[in-house]
Amino acid sequence: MINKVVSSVEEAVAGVVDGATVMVGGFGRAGQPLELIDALIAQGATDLTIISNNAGNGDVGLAALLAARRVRKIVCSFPRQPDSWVFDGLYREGAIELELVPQGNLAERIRAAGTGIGAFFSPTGVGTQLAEGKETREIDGRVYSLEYPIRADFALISAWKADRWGNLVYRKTARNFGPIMAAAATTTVVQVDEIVSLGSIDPENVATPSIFVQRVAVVGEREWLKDDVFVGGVDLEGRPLEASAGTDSAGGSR
Amino acid sequence: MINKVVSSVEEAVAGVVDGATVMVGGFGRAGQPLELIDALIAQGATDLTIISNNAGNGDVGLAALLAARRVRKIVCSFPRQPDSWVFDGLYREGAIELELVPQGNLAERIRAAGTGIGAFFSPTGVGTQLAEGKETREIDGRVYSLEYPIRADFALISAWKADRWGNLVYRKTARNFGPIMAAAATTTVVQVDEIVSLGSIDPENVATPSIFVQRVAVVGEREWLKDDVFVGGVDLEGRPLEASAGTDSAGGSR
Amino acid sequence: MTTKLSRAELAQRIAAAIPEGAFVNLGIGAPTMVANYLPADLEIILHTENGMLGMGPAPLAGEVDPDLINAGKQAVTALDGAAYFHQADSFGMMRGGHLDVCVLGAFQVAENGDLANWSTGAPGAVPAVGGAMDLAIGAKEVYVMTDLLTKQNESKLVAACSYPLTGIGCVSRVYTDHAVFDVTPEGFAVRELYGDNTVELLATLTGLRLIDATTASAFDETKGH
Amino acid sequence: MTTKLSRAELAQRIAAAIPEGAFVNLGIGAPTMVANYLPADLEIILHTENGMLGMGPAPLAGEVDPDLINAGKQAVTALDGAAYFHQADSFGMMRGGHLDVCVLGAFQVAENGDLANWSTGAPGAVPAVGGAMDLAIGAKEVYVMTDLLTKQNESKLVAACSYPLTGIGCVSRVYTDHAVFDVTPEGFAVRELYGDNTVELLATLTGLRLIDATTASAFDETKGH
Repeated sequence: MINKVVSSVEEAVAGVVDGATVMVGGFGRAGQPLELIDALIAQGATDLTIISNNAGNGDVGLAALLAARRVRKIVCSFPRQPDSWVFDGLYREGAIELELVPQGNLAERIRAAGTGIGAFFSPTGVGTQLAEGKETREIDGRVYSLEYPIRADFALISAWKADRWGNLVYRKTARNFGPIMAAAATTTVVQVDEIVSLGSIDPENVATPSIFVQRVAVVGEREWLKDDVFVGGVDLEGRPLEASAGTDSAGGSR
Repeated sequence: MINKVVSSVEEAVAGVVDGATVMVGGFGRAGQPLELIDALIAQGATDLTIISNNAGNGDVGLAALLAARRVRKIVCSFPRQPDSWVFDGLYREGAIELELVPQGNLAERIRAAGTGIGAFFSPTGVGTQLAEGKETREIDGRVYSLEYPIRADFALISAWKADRWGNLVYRKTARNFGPIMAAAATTTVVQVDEIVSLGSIDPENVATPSIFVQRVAVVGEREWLKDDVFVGGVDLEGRPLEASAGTDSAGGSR
Repeated sequence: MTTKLSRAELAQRIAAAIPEGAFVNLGIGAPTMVANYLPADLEIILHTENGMLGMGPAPLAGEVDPDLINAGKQAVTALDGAAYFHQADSFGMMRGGHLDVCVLGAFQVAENGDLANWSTGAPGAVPAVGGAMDLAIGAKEVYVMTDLLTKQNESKLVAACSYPLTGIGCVSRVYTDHAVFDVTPEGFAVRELYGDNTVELLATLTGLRLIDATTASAFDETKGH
Repeated sequence: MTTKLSRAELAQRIAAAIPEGAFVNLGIGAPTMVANYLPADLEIILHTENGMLGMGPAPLAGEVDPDLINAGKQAVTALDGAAYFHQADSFGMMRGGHLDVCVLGAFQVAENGDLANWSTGAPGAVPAVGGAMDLAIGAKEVYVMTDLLTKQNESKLVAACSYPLTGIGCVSRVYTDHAVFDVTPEGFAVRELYGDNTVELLATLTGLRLIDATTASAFDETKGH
């Protein structure tokens, strides 16, 4: 019987070695695999290269990994945010290397790794600083620059539900980088709210097929759900509203 | 109010001009938009270039369009099938031009058109007749050939259900080329069993988002379904079993 | 001092230029305000780069869903007819030219349509680009929403951008608090003037040679609605 | 005349070499038979290039669903745990190296692993390639299932393919009715012999220098199960 469900987040992140390249899912906080990142901090791997859209928010998750000085380099599209103080400090200090990639090129380069494309010509960024030094070519009257795949040793992603084969469904915009990162890493590790029985995910609705997933860890239901139904009552960071009284619950900015 | 639903298949295929490039969805008979093709035959456009995985089955659908001698050239991966006698005859007669493309390159070239990729390096076909004359390049120790997008003026596809914005869901392996062709054509025309009310397709499960669809025509429920539920009782060509007695209902081959 | 539109009036003006059925991406910052003025009786489908079509307004307090945010990482809702998809699909939509309109902020727009809106190039600043470059080259129409002048009274419309570029020749129209400019092969054409602004006055403020297209554009506007 | 395995025995032999949890694509034609011999107590996930993982056996008559077919355009079923996806995603799985094993038919396999299985190059024949080239270069292990000899008693294992190639250096192992051959940097290595076949006899039949790896492989097989 195939069973990719591991018994703990510790087991889920086992084997990440120093110097590894690790993709981290999420757009801001949505879909960020907080529990897996905490486990990775505890696991101790260092000198990591991280691929992620952002460079951490507040003091949790990816920001905490950065604060622990485990990250040598980050490849991302949007590190600077109102709550990216951890990254900002390290960057100004020269303690972290940054490769800035336009978001669509980041996504497509990750997809290229997962789908065996050697390189592709993208129109994004042409003529800007971020395409400096890249090979360019005019095709059908438009100029493109050549972009290479981005692959990783591990991908840490957050989904909503999984079955024991590793089929995944996500919730809303928390899907973001999950499906493409799952395909681009040698070992894809997923945290989910819940494991459901094999066959209970409609084959039409699988967002990440089992072939892309190696390990699944259950972290329990999110604060804003109750028995699969959205109940709200939290702020944008997922904290109960009473705990965050006085802040603008619908606010936030990239 | 947005309403992409047209009143007939005739209206759906209006505007296809002589010499147009037309994508036709389907893998064999599964997902082939038979009613739209019939309407295209009636409409009269000729000298067409067709992009499709196969080159027609039996005497219906794409095969009928070929038999009517409306197709100058076909771009496909697998024209030769036990029931491709229409294409075979035209090909031997020199009455149709064939561009043979490995299926994965065909799919990826169609996707490239829909996603604005100028060209991409594929490992498929390298060193074979089908990559002769193509630019090759070694990247990270592997040889790739450069593949260009395939776009079309029209895409004719078959889906299961649509809403009036044009969001689509498919059924099982009839999905095949639908989502990528929808994105690669200037005008995407879809035939569906049924129009459902806006909001009744779960946003998590939309297989082709509305942005890729221009026209939707309703053709009624398939023979093997009843009120959305599979009831069977047909052969592989969708004919009621009593009508096809004596043939192997589960047979067929590519 | 000439008459100027407020930020809200400008957002309203842009909203009125978007036809029913359009697929629209509103950049983070001021362009987000355009959503507040889209006519309630018209269906306009908003795309958010983080993976959604059919984005609706902000939720009520208590109904915030941390899994449902926009590109600016604000809580939003989903309309009937919405769809979710992953990042490669989302940016495929942009790059593939499927968006009808995007509205972006700007530091500078050049006469040839070059856009600078992601970096001032200041040394030591933490850079970030997000989806700006993809939007700039992807949408059929790239509208810029901006004040005409900086706080130092320098024109944001320029002969050539001095800030790092976001995209080359990508802007089709600039909505400013003073006037609306079309990017044309001959340079900026003034399409619409607000209050007591004149083409001559704008030429002085920008230091650019401007084409007067106010009559033609009034005609286009009528046709377009 | 040496002992030969029947087509069914060969399918059974290949099925036994596939470990639980493997993602497997069975090419159209004879390789499809392998599915009939996969152990019922092991979960092996079949991929079909037309857009599905978790393919199940043929349906009962009366239960044929024309929307649910395999690459050979035969009616199939879906197992619990199945997933459907479009063609670009399906071939992305192949090209991206996610399939553990594919089993293909062959006209010829060369010592260096070159495969010819899509065209005899006969003038006037209608060509067709389908997903053969993508499978050949995509799967981690490419197994060929074939008779060793053609009807004219010519060896399908050759020094160099004379038929048009499907893929270069892509085959890892050849299951024939006489023996199992591994493709190695030094040429074909006989891994397992059926019946009264010997390495010497196979060398005569194929006209190739063969490596005897029968002892080593027996050890590997034990380890692998």
